[in-house]
Amino acid sequence: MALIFELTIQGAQMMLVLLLAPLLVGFVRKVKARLLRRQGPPLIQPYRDLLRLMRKEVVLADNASWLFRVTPYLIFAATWVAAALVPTFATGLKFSWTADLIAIVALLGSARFFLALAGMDVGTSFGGIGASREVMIASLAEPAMLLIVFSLALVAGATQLSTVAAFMASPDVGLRVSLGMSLIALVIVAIAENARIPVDNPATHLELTMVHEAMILEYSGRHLAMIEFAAFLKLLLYVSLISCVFIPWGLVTAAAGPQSLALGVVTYVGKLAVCGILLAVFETAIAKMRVFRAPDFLGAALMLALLGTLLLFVSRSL
Amino acid sequence: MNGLTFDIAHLLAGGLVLVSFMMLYQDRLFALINVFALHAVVLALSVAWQAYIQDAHHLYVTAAIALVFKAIVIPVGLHRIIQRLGIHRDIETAVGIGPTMLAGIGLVTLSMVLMLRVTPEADPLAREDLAFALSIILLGLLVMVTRRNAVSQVVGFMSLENGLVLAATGAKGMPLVVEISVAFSILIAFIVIGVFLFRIRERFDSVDVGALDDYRGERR
Amino acid sequence: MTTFSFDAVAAILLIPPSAAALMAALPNYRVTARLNVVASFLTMLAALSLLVIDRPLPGQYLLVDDLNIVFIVLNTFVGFTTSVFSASYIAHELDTGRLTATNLRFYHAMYQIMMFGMNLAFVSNNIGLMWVAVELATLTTVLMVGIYRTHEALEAAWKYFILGSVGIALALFGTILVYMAAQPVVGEGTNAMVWTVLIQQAARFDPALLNVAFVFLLLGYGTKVGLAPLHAWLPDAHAEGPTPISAVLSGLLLNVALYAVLRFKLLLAASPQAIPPGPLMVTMGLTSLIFAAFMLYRRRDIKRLFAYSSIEHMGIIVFAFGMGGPLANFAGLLHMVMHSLTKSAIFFAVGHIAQVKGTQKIADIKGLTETHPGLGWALVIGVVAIAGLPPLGIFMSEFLVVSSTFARQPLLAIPLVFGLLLAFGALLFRLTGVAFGEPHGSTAPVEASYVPLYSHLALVFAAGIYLPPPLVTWFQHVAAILG
Amino acid sequence: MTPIVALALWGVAALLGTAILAVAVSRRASATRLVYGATLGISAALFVIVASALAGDPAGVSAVTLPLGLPWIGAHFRLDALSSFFLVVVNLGGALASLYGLGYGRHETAPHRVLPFFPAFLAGMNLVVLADDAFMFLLSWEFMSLASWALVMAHHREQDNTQAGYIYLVMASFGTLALLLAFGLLAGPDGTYTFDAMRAAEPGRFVAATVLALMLLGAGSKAGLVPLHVWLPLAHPAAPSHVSALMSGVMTKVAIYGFIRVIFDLLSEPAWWSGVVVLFLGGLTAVLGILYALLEKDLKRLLAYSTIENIGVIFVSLGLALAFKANAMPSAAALALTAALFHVLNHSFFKSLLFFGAGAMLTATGERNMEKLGGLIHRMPLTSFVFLVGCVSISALPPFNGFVSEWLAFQAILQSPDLPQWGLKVMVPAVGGLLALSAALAAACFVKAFGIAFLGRPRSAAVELAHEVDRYSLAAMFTLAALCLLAGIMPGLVIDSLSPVTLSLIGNRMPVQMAQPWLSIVPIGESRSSYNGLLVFAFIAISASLAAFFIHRFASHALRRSPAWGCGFPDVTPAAQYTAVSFAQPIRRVFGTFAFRAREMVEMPPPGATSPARLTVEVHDVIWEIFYQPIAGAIEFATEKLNHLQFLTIRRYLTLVFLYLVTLLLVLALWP
Repeated sequence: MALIFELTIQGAQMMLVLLLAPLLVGFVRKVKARLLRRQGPPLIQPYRDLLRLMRKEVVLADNASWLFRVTPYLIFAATWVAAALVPTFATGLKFSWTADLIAIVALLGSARFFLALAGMDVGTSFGGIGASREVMIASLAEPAMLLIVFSLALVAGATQLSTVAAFMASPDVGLRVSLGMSLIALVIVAIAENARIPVDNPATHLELTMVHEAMILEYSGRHLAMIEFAAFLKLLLYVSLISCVFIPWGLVTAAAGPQSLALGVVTYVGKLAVCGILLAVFETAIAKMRVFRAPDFLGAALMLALLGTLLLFVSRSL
Repeated sequence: MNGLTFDIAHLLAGGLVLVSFMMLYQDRLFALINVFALHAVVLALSVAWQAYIQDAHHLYVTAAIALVFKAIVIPVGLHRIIQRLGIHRDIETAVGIGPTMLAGIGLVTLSMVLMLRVTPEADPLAREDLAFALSIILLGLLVMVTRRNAVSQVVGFMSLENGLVLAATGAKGMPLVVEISVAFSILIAFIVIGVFLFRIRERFDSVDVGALDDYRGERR
Repeated sequence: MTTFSFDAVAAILLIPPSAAALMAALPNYRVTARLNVVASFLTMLAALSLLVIDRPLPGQYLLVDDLNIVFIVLNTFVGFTTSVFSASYIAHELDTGRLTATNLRFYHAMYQIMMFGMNLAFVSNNIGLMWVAVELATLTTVLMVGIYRTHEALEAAWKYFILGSVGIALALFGTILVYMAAQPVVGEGTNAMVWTVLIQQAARFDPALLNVAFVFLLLGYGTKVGLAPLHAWLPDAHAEGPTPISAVLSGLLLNVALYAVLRFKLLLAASPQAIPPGPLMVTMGLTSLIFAAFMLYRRRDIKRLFAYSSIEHMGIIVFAFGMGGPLANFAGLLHMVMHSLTKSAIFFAVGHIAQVKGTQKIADIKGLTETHPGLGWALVIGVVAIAGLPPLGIFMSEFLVVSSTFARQPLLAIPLVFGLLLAFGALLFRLTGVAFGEPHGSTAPVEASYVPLYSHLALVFAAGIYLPPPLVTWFQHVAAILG
Repeated sequence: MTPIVALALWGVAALLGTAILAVAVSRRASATRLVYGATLGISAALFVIVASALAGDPAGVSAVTLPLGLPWIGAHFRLDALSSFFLVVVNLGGALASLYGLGYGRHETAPHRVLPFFPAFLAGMNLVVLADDAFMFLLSWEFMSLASWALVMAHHREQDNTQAGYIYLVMASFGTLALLLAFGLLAGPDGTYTFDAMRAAEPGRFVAATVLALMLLGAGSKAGLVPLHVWLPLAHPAAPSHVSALMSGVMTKVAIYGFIRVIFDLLSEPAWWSGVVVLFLGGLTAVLGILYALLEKDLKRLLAYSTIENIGVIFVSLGLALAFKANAMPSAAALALTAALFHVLNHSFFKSLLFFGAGAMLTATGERNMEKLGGLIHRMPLTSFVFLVGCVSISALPPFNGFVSEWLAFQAILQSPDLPQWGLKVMVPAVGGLLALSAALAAACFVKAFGIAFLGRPRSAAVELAHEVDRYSLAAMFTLAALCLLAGIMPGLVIDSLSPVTLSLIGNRMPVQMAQPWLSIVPIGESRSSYNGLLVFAFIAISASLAAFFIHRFASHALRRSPAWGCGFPDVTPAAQYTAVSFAQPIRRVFGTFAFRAREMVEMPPPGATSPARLTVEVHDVIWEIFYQPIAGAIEFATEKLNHLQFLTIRRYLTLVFLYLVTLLLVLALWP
C-alpha cells in the first residue's frame, strides 16, 4: 500500500515536470514579450509547437546515421530522468536516492555528449561549430558546477539533494557569504547550460553566433520535438534545483498527506513563476556576448565557486 | 757503514739529479744526447759503487750495461738517426726553459718532502737514494712532456729509466735488478728502432691519432 | 696429490709457450689455427682442474689462491673461446688479403705468448715476476695491434707502446718502493717480494713508502686498466688491431692489470697507518665511468665505441672494489666476470659484422637484424647486457653496486647512477642505429662462428637468472678476502 | 596442495615457453594463430586462478621462494589481495589482447618481430606483480620494459618508431635506476632485499621522503606522470594496436601497482605532505594530459595522452588516500583507495577497448590520422558502436563505469574538510576542480575523437574501402564494452571485491555494498550520497523506449531523406567539415595560451586581393622545452668539449699522466 503510494508520488513528480516544463518556457517568453511591450505568444504556445513538430514528417540528411536518429530519445530520456530526480515539491521520494547532485550533473553531461555527437554526424560545418563551442562552454561550466556542489556539500554535509534541501530549510544554516557566491555561480552556470542570453540566444537563427541551435540545425519533426522538450526540461531542472536548494521553504516530505502535498505543488509553481520572471527580466536587460567572452563569464562562476568553497573552510574552522 | 762510502754514494746520486737538470736546460739535440751520455756514465759509476759497498757482484753487470749500452751505443745511434733524418738542430720546447727549470725544482722538492716522511729507521742511504731516484724519474717525465722532438723524448724516457735503475740498485739485495735493466734496455732499443723505422721526423705528434681519426671519420 | 696439482699449474704455464714455439715453426695456417684452439683448450682444462684438485702450496714464485683462481679460470676460458672465434675470423682476413700466412704464424705464436704472460701474471706470487709478466703480455699485444701494418694500425701500436712503456716504468718504481718498504721488516732477498710474505707483515711496513708505492702502482697498472685519464691508448688499440685481440684486450688484459691493482690495494689496506686506498679508487672509477660515458656519444667507429664502454665498465668495477664491503666486492667480482664474457661476445659479433659490411663506420652499418639476424640479435643482446638490463648478468652486479652504495654513501651513488644512465643512452642510441632501421650496406651471408658468441651470451643470461651456490660461496669468500 | 602463487608461476613459465616456441615457429603461417591461441588460454587460466584467489580466500597470502635471482636471498614470490587484484587486471587485459590479436595479428607484416615478445611481455607484467623481493621486482620490471621495447621496435623501418623506442627505453632505465635507489634505501647497507624485511624495517623520515620522491620518479615515469610522460605518447602508438592496448591499459597499471606496493605497503606511515605532493602531481597530470590529447589529430596518440590523464586521476585518488591515511581517517582512506583501484580496473577496460577500436580502424583504412577519416559509422557499424561505448565510459558519463570511479573520487574529496592540515584543506577542493575540469575536457576530447573519425562524411578515399573487421577483434571489443557497462551498473560488486585490498593496506574497508537495496552504492551513509547505476540505466532505457513508442504509435513516423542544409551552398565538399584541429580551436583559445603558449596568426589579404587567407597555429610542448631540451643541450655541449680529448697528441697524453701523477703525489705530501 505504502509502496504504491510512494510510487504514485514518484510518478506524479515525473509527470509534473513533464507537464510544467513547456509552460515555464512559455511563461518566460510571455513575460519577455510583455517587458518589450509586445503581445507575445500565448502561454501554451510551446505545447502547440511540440505537438505540431511531432505530427510533421522527419527530413533526414542523406549522411545521417543511426546515432543521429537515436540521440533525441536518449537526450530526452536522460534529461527527463535527471529532472525527475530533483526534488520539486517534495523531498525523500521513492527513488530520490538513485542519483545525488553529482550524478544529476553527469546525466546532463551525457545528454550533452550525445547532442554534440549528433551535431557532428551529418557532416556540415555548422554542427561542428555548435559542438565545439558547446564542449568548450561545458568544459568550464562543469567544474564550476562541481565546485558549487562542493560548497553545498560542505555546508549540508551531503550531496543528496533531499538532505541538502532539508538542511537548507532547517534554521541552523544561517546566512553565509559563500552560499551567496555559490548561488550567483549556480545562476551563471544555469544560464550557460540552458543556452540563454548572454551566452547563447535560443531565438537566434544566424548560424555563426549560435551554439545550441547550430548543433540541432539538421533536426526536424519528432526528433526536433524531443530535443526541444529536453531543453525545456533542462531549464525546469535548473530552476527547480535553484529553488529547492536556495529557497527550500514549502518543500514537503513524501510521507506527508495529500493536502500538504498539494500545498507543496502550489508553492513550487509559485517559485517557478518567480524564477521565470527574474530570468525574463535578466535576459531582456542584457545583450548576448561574443562566443569567446563566454569563457570569462564562466570563469567568473568558477572563481566564485572556488572562493565560496575556500571561505567555507574559514567559516567552518573559526 | 762509514761516512765516506755514504758520502760518495750520496755525491753520485746527487750528481745524477744535477745532470738531469742539465738535460732540462739543453736546447740542442747533440748537446742533449751528450749530456745523456754523461748521465749514463754517472749512473754506471753509482751502480758500480753500490755493487762495491753491498758487494753484490751482479750489480757490476748492470753497471756495465749502463756504461756500454746507454753511454755509448744509444748515443751514437741517436747521432746517426739525427743525421739520417736530417732533423734541424734546435729543439722546439713546448714550454720555455725557465718555467721548465722552475717546475723541475718544484718536482725535486716534492720528491724530497715525500721521501723525508719515510721513517728514518729505514736505511738512510736507501732513503737518500729513493729521494734522488724519484726526482730523477719526475725530471725525466718532465723532459718527455716539455720536448716536442721524438729523439729528445726518447732521451727523457731513458733518463727516467736511469732513475729506476738507481732506485733498484739502491735497494739492498733486491732481486731481478739485472734482468730488469736488461729488459729495459731492450725496451729502449725498441723505441729507438721505432723512431728510426717510422721515420718520426719531428715529433711523436706526427704519429698520433689525429690523422687516424680523420681517416676513421671520428672527427666531424 | 700436491705434485699432480702442481703439474696443473705447470701445465698452465708450459702449454702456451711450447705451443707458441710449435706454431712459429709450422707454415700452414689452418694447422696453426687448430693448434691454437687445442692449446687454449688444454690450458683451460688445466685451469679448471685447479678447481677440483687441491691447490699447490704457495712457493716463492707461484701461488694459487681463491682470488687469482677466479681470474685464471676466466682468462683461460675466454682465451679458448676467442681462439675458436679467431680461427674463423682469421680465415676471412686471409681471403681478403689483409693478412699473409707469415703474419698468421706470428699472430698465433704471439697469441699463445700473450696467454702465457697473462697466466703467469695471475699465478705469480712474486711482485717482480708479476710485473715482468704483465709487461710481457703488454708488449705482445702491442705487436698484435700493429699486425695489419696499416698506417693507423702502426700509429695505434706506437701510441700504445709509448704510453705503455711509461706505465711500465711507473709500475716498476712502485714495485721497487714496495720492496724498500718490506726489506727492513722481511729482510733482504727474494722473500721481500713474495706476496704471501708481504701481506702477513704489511702492518709493520713503512706507511709513507707504501703510500708513494701505491700511487705509482695505481698509475702504472691503471694505465693498463685504461682508467681515465690514462686511457688514451685503449680506444685506438681496440679499434685498429684484429678483432680477436680487441676481445682479448677488453676481456682479459684489463683484468690482469686490475688484478695487480687489487693485490696492492690489499697490501695497502693491511697497513693501518697508510692512506686508505678506497677513496683513490672510487675517484678514479667515477672519473672513468662518467668520462667514458660522455665519450661514447661522439664515436663513429664501432670498435672504438665498445672500447670506450670497456673503460666505462672498468670504472664501475674499480669503483665497486674501492667501495669495498662484502656486497660491493662481490658485485665488483661478478661485474668483472660478466663484463669479460659480454664484451668479448660483443667483439666477436662486431668482428664478423665489420668483415661482412667491410667497414667499422657506425654510419655505414644499419638494420643488421634484417640483413644478418644471427649477428644483429646477438649484438642487441650483447649491448642490452652491457648496458645493464635484466635478465642478464651485469644487471645483478649493477643492482648490488648501486643499491649498496646508495645505502652507505648516497652522494656517491648519484654520480654513479648519472654515469650509468649516460652510458646507457649512448650505447642504446648507437645500437638503435646499427641493429634497426632501413638496412644499409652489404647483405652477403657471413660464415660466422656463432658458438663462442652465443655460449658467452648464454652464460651471461644464466648468471643473470641463477648463480650456482658453490660459485656464490666462493665469490663471497673472495669478497671477504678483498675486505 | 600447491599454493596458488605456484600455479600462477607455472602460468608465467608457460608464457615464457610460448615465447621461446614463438621464436622457433614465428616465420610459419600458422604461428599467429598458435601463439595468440596459447597466450589466450594461459592468460585466461591465470585470470581464473587469481580471480578465484581474490574471491575465495581474499585475506589469504601464499608465498613461495625459488632458488633463483639474488643468490643469498633467492627469488621470493607472493600473492596477496593487492597483487591478486592487479593480476586480474593484467591477465584479463592479456587474454582479451590475445583474442584480439588472433584476428589483428593476421594483418601483421613482420610477425617474427611481434610473436616472440608478446608472451614475454605478458610474463613480465605478471612477474612484476608476483615478485616479493627487490631484485626480482626490478628484474621483472625491466624485463617488461625490454619486451615492450622490442614490440615498439617491431616496425623499426619507420624513423619515428626507432626514435620512440629509444626515448622509451632510456626513460624506462631512468625509472629503474630511481627504483633501484629507492630499494637500496629501504634495504639498507647490509642489503635485506626481501619485501618482508622492508616491511619490518622502520625507515626514518628522511628515508621515507626520499623513497617517496624516488618512487614518484620511478613508477611515475613508467605510468606517465607529468613531466615524465614524454615517452608515452611516442611509444604506445608505435606498437601494434593490441600491444598499445596492453601498454596503455595494463602496463601503466603495473607501474601504479609498484607505487602502491612501496608507498602503502612497504612504507608503513606516510607523512601528510606526501598526500599534497601526489595530489598536485596527479591534478597537473590529469589536466595537462587531456589538454595534450585535445590537440592531437593522430587517434592512437590521442588515446595515449588520455592515458596520461587517467593516470593523473588515479594518482589524485591515491594522494587522497595517503592524506587520509596519514591523518588516521581509515574509512575515508579506504574510500579514496577504492576509487583509485576502481579507476585502475575501469581504465584497463575502456582504454583497451579504444585501442582495439583504433586498431580495427587502422586495419580497415590504414590511417591513424583522423583528418583523413570520417563517416566510418556507415562502413563499420559494429566497431563504431563499441568505440562509442568506450568513449562514453572514458568520458565519465553515467551509467557507464568511468563515472562510478570518478564519483567515488569526488565522494572522497568531500571528506577533505575533516583533514586537520590547512595545506590539504585548501588543496583538495582545488584538485577536485581540476578533476572536474579534466573530466569535462575528456568528454570534449572524445566527442572530437568519435565525431571526427566515425561521424560526418569521409575525408579521404581510404574510408571508402573500409569494411568491418574480423570476428575475433569484434569479440574482444564487445566483451570489453559489456564489461564497461557491467562495472557501471553493478559497481557494488567491484567495490566489495576490492575490500580485502583496502583492508590489507589501510586496515579498513568501505561498507558492504551488495547488501544495499536495488544494487545501489552508498560510500558513507544513505543520507549523504548514493548512486545507483542500474536504476539510472533502467530509467533512461525505459523512458527513452516509452517516448519512442508513444511517438511512433500516436504521432508520425514518416521519414524523408534529403541533402543536408548547406546554408544555400550546393554540395559542399567534405573538406568543409569541421576537422580535429578546428574542433579543438575554442578550447585551445581558452586553455592553450598558457598551457602551450599557443599562438594563432591570421594573414587576411586585403579586400579584392586574390591571394588566399592563411591561418597558422603554433603550439609549444612546454614540458619538453623546459625539462628535456636543456638536458639534451647540456650533454651535447659536454660531449663536444670532452671529445677533444680523443684527438690529443701523445705528448699531451703523457702530460695528462704526468700531471695526474704529480697531483697524487701532492695529495700524499699534504696528507696529514
